[in-house]
Amino acid sequence: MPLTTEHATLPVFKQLPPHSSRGQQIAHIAEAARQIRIQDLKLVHHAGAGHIGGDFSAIDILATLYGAVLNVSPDTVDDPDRDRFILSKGHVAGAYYTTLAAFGFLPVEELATFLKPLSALNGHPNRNKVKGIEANTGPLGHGLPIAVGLALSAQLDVSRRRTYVLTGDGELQEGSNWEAMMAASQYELDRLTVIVDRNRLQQGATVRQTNDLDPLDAKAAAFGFAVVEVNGHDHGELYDVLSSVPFRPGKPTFVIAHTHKGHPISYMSNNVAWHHRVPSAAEYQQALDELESSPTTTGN
Amino acid sequence: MPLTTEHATLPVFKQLPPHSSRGQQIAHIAEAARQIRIQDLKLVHHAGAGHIGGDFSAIDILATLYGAVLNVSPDTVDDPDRDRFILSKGHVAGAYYTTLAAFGFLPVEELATFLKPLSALNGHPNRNKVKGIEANTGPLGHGLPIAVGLALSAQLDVSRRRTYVLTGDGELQEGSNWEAMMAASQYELDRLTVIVDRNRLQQGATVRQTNDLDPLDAKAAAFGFAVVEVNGHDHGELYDVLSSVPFRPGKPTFVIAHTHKGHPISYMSNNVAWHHRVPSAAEYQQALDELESSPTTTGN
Amino acid sequence: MPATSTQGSIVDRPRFDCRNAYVKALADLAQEDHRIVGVVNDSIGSSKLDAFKKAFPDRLINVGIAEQDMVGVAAGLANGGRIPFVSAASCFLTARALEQIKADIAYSNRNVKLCGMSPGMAYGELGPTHHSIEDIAWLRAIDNMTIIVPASPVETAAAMRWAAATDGPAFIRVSRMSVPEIYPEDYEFVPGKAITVRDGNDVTIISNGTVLWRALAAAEQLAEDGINARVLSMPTVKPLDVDAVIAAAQETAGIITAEEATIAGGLGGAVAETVVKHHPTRVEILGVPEFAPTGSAAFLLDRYGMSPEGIADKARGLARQN
Amino acid sequence: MPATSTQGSIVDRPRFDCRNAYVKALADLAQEDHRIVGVVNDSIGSSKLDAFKKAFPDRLINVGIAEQDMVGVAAGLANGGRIPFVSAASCFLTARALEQIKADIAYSNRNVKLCGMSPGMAYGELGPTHHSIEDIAWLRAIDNMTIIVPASPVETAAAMRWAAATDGPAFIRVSRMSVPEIYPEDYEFVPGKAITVRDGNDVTIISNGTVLWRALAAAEQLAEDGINARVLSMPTVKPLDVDAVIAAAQETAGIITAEEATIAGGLGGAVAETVVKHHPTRVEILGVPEFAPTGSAAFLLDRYGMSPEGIADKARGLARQN
Ligand SMILES: Cc1ncc(C[n+]2csc(CCOP(=O)(O)OP(=O)(O)O)c2C)c(N)n1
Ligand SMILES: Cc1ncc(C[n+]2csc(CCOP(=O)(O)OP(=O)(O)O)c2C)c(N)n1
Ligand SMILES: [Mg+2]
Ligand SMILES: [Mg+2]
Repeated sequence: MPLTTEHATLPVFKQLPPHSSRGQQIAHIAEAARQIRIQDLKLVHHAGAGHIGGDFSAIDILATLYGAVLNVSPDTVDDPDRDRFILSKGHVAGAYYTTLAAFGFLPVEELATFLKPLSALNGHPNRNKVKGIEANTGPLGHGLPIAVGLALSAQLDVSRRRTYVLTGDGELQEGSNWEAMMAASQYELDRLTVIVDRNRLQQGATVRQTNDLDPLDAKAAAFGFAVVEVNGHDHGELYDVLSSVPFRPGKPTFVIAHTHKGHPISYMSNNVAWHHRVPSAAEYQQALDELESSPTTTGN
Repeated sequence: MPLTTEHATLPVFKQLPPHSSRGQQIAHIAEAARQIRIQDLKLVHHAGAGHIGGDFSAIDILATLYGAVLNVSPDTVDDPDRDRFILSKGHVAGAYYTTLAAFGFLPVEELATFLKPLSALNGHPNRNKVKGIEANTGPLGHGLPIAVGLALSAQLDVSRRRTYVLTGDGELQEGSNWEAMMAASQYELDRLTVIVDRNRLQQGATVRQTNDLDPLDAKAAAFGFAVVEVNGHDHGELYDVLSSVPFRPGKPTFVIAHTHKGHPISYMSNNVAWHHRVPSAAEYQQALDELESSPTTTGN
Repeated sequence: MPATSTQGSIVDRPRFDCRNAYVKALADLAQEDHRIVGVVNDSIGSSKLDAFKKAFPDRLINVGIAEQDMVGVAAGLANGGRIPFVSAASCFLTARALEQIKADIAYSNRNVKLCGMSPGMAYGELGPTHHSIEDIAWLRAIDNMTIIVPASPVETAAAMRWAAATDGPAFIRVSRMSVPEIYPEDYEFVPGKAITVRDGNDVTIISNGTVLWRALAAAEQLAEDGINARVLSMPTVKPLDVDAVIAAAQETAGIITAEEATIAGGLGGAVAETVVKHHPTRVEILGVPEFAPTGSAAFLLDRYGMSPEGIADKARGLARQN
Repeated sequence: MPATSTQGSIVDRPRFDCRNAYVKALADLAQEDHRIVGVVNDSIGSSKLDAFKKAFPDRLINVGIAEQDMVGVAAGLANGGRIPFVSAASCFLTARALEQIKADIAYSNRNVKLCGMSPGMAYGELGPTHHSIEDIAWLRAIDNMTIIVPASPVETAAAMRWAAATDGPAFIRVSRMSVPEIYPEDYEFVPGKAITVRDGNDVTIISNGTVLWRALAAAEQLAEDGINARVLSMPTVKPLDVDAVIAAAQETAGIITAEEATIAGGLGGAVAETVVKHHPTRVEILGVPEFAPTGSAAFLLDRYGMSPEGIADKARGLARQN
C-alpha cells in the first residue's frame, strides 16, 4: 500500500524542562527513538525506498541530540545563537525528517509526502524546503567542513553556540573530512563535536574489507581531537557525552559512537544488505512487532 | 641577461656501478646535488622565475634518488619494470628538469629553453614533452594517489619495481593524500615510499602558522605507514633509508625528510620569502660563490 | 542499419538497464585482455560488478569512498600498463574528481576510461546532489577528452569495446534508467559520427542516451501529422559530428536537441556552437534547466519537455515556422 | 557613459592588475560591514591580502592548501551569518571544490562570493594545470550561480560591492594580467546587463575580462577601414543579457565573442545558445581551444587570435560576408 497520511502516526515530543532528572531525560530520548524508528520503518516500507540500515544506526544519536542536547526548537530555527546540527550522512534523510517531525520542526502529516513527486522531502535533506535543516547534504564528506565553518563563525561572534556533525564511518574515507579536522584543530574549535556513526559497514561491504579506518581513535587524536567512545545505542552514554563537550579546552571532540546498521531489528542488525533494502510486507510486520514490543529503555 | 645555452653548464652523471662503496655513492650524490643547485640557480636567475626555495630543499632528495636509488636510466624510461618516481610537488620543476638533465634524461642545452615560449620545459612537469617524467603534476595532492595506482599495478604484475613519491609538507593539507594513504595501507603496498620534504614552510607562511601537521609521524603511523625520519640534506641518511625500503613487510613507508627551504644558501635558507623569489644579480653571485666554495660532502 | 523502422513503435519495445550490458562487456573485455581492470568507490553494487569481482578478484580495485584517489589511482594503474575502467556514480566521479580528470587523465593523456554510472537524473528522488546533469558540460570544457553517451545496451557495449581498443582518455555515460534497444547486435561504434536513426527532411531531432528513444517516438507522432523528422543519434558529444550537424542545418527547417543533461553547455551547446559557426539556423535546446524537484527521472524528463509529446510539439513549432 | 571614445587609443592607457582593486574593495567592504570575511587556501600572497590580514587578523581565514574544506567552511560561515569572500586561484577553487560549489553553495543557496584569482591563462608559463580556462563553462552548468567576469579595476570593485550587497551565490573572476581602465569611477555594476562600450552597426564584438580592451582596440582598427563595430561588454556571463545579444544579432552582420576561456561552453557558448533560439546569426567564438603550450598569457591570447589584429580580422570576415 502506498504511503498515505494514515502511515503518519508519529507522536510529537518536546525537550523536557532543564531541571528534569537524567533518568527522565533518558526515558524521554528512548521513547522518542522508538517512535522515530516505527515511523521511519513505515516511511521506507510504504514509500518503497530509503536507507533503513543507516537510519536505524543513527536514530538513537539523532533522538539524543534533538531530545535533550541541542539548544534549538521550532521557534528558534532562525536564532543566530541556536546550536547547529549537520547531518553529513545525508542518505539517512528518512530518519532525519522523522526526527524533525518528532520534535515539531515539520508537520507529521507531511511525512506522508516522503519521496513523492514535488515533495519537500526528497532522498537527501534540502534546507530550502524544510525548516531546521542547516545544509543540503548527500554527497559524503561535505558536512565536516561546513561544521568547521559554523564553529569558526561562533568563535568570531564570541558565541557559546555549539556545532555537532554526524558522519558515517565509510564516509571518513573522503579526504575532505581530514582537511576539515586539521583546520578544526588548528583553530582550536572546542565547541565543535564530530559524531561518527561507527557501524563498521558501508554501502557494499564492511569498512574493514573496503578501506579500513582502524585505528580510528589514533587517527582522530593525531589530527588534534579529544576522542571519546560510546555505545551509540545507549541513550545514557550518548546523553552524558554529547551534553558535556568539550572534554579538553581548545580541542574539538571526536565521538566514536559504536552502532549496528539496522539496530535493533533482528534480521537487519549488522547486515550490509540493509544499507538500502526495503522490507517486504512480512519483514515490515516483524520489524514493527519487534519495535512495538521492545522496552522503552536504552534501545539496547 | 636572459637565459641562453651558455648558462647550461651542468656536467652529466651516471649511476655508479652496483659494487661501488657507500662512500663512493655518497660522494657521487653530493657532487651531483651541488652541480644541480648551481645549474638550477642559473635557470631561475636568468629565466627570472621559478620556485628556488622548494627546489633547494628537494635537490638532495632528487639527487639521491636518481644518483643511486632508482632503477631507471635514459635507456629504460619505457621499461615496464623500471622504478617509478612521481614529483608531487610539481612547482619545483626547475630542480626536476635539472636533475633529469644531470642524469642524461634530457639534453643539458635544452635547459636553456626553461619557461620560454613553446618550450617543453614549462613551470610544471609535462610527461608528454620530457622523457622520464611519469605524471603531469602542479596541482598539489595529486602525486600520492597516482603513486598508489602505480604500486597497485606492480602488485598486480607481481613485479618488484618500487614507487617513490615526493610531496611537500604544506601539500599534505590536501585530503586527497590521506585518501591515498588509507588505500596504500589497505592494499599493503610495501614497495611504495612517500617522501615528505619537511621544510616547515609553505607558500605564505610556516606550516604551523597555516594549518599545522604535527604530530606528522603519529598521523602517518595511524594511517598505516612505517615512519622514518631523516635529515633531508644528509646524503648518507637519504641513501641508507631510500635504498633499504620497505622497513616493515606489508606496510608502505613514510619518510619525513627534515629540510630547509633554500638550503644551503645563507640568505635563503628557511626564509619563506624565497618560495618563489628570484635572486637579484648580487644575490645570484653570492649564491653561486657559496655553492662553488661549498665542500662536496653531504650538503650540510 | 538502425533497427528502428522495421519493428513497430519504439515505445512498445522492451526496456533495458544499460548497466547489465556494461558489466557483461567489461567481463568479456577482461577475459580477452589482462590489462583491463575496474576501479570503484564503494560502488560495486551500484555498478552491478559483484559477478566481475568474483571472476576477477584482484582486478577490481575498490578504493572506498574517495573519488579523487580513485581517479589518481586509475592514472597510476594506466602508467603501470593497465587499462582502468573507473566505474562510479557520474555525479561524484565528475564533481569530486574533476581536477584529477583534468590533470591526471586528460592533460597527462592517460589511457583511462571514465564510466559515469547512473548519470543524468537516474537517481530521481535522491535529488540534485545525486543528479549528474552537469557532467557533459564539465568534461566538454576539458581538452583531450572523448565524451560518449550511449543510447542502448548494444551501443554501451560497442562504445566500451571501442574505448578499450583505443589509447587515450574517454568518458562513457552508462544509463540506469531503462531504454529500448535501437541498434542491431553487430552495431559498431564509430567515434565522432552521428547515426541517422530515422531519415527525414522537415526538421531534425538530435539526441542521445536515455532521450533518444523518446526522440524516435516523437518522430513517429510527427509522421502521423505528415512531418518527416530526421532523428540523429549523437553518441559522441566530443568530438562532435560537425558535418552531420551542418547537413541538418542546411536540409531541414531547424534542429531540436534533447538530452538528459543541463541546457547550458551540453550536447545542445555543442550543436549551437557548431551551427552559428557554419550555418546559422534555429535550434531548440531541450534539457534540464534547474536543480530538479523531487521526482523520478521519467517524471522529470516529461516535466522538462522531453516526453515524446513534448519533443514533438517543439518540432512542430520549428517545422511550421519555415 | 563608458570612458573609451573620449581618451585616445585604448592601447595607450596605463594598465592595472585588478587584484589591487579587489583587495582595496574588500578592505572597504569589511570596514563597512562586520559580516564580511575572507577565506583562503594559503593564497594570502597570491591574492595580495597581506594588508587585509593586518587590518582584520581574525577575519581572514586561511584553511591551508585544502580547497574542498575552504568552500565548505565558507558555506558554514555563511550559515553563521558571515559573508565570505573566498579568494583562491581560480583553477584550484573551481576544479578542486566543484562539488562543494554545487552542493554547499549553489544548491544550498548560501551567500558566498567565490573569487577566482588569476583566472584564464594568467599563470602563463606555469602551464595548463594552473590555467583556469574551464571555470566559466564549469560554473555555467550549475544552477543558481551568478558568473561575473570584470574587465577593469573599477568594474572589479563595482561587482564586489554589488555581490556583497546581494544575497546569494556569485562567482567573480579577478584578473591578474593587467588591463586598462574602461569605466568611470562612478560606474555601477548591473547584473545581467551588457554595456555598449562602443556603438556601431556593422558587426558586434562581445567580450569581457582581460580581452575587452583588445576588442576595443580591434574596433579602433576596424574604424580605420570604415567598419563600425559594436563592442558589448558582457561582465555577467550568467544570467546573460539575452536582449542585448538578440539586438546585436538583428542589427549587425554577425557576432564575435572573445574571452580568456575555453571555446566550449563559456561566454561564446552562452551567446551561441541564445542566438540559435531567438535569432540565428553567424557567431565566431574566440577562446582557448587546447591545453596551451608554454608562454605568457599575452603570448597565448595572441596565439589564439585574440590580439587586436586577430579580432579585427575575424570581424572583417563577418562584415564582408553580409
Ligand atoms: C561522495 C559520495 N560518494 C559515494 C556516495 C554513495 N553512497 C551513499 S551512502 C554510501 C555508504 C556510506 O557508508 P557510511 O558512511 O558508513 O554510512 P552508513 O553506514 O551510516 O550508512 C555511499 C558509498 C555518496 N553519497 N557520496
Ligand atoms: C591544489 C593547489 N593549491 C594551491 C597551489 C599553489 N601552491 C603552489 S606551491 C604552494 C605551497 C606548497 O607548500 P609545500 O607543499 O610545503 O611545498 P614546498 O614548501 O616544498 O615548496 C602552493 C599553495 C597548488 N599548486 N595546488
Ligand atoms: Mg557505516
Ligand atoms: Mg614546505
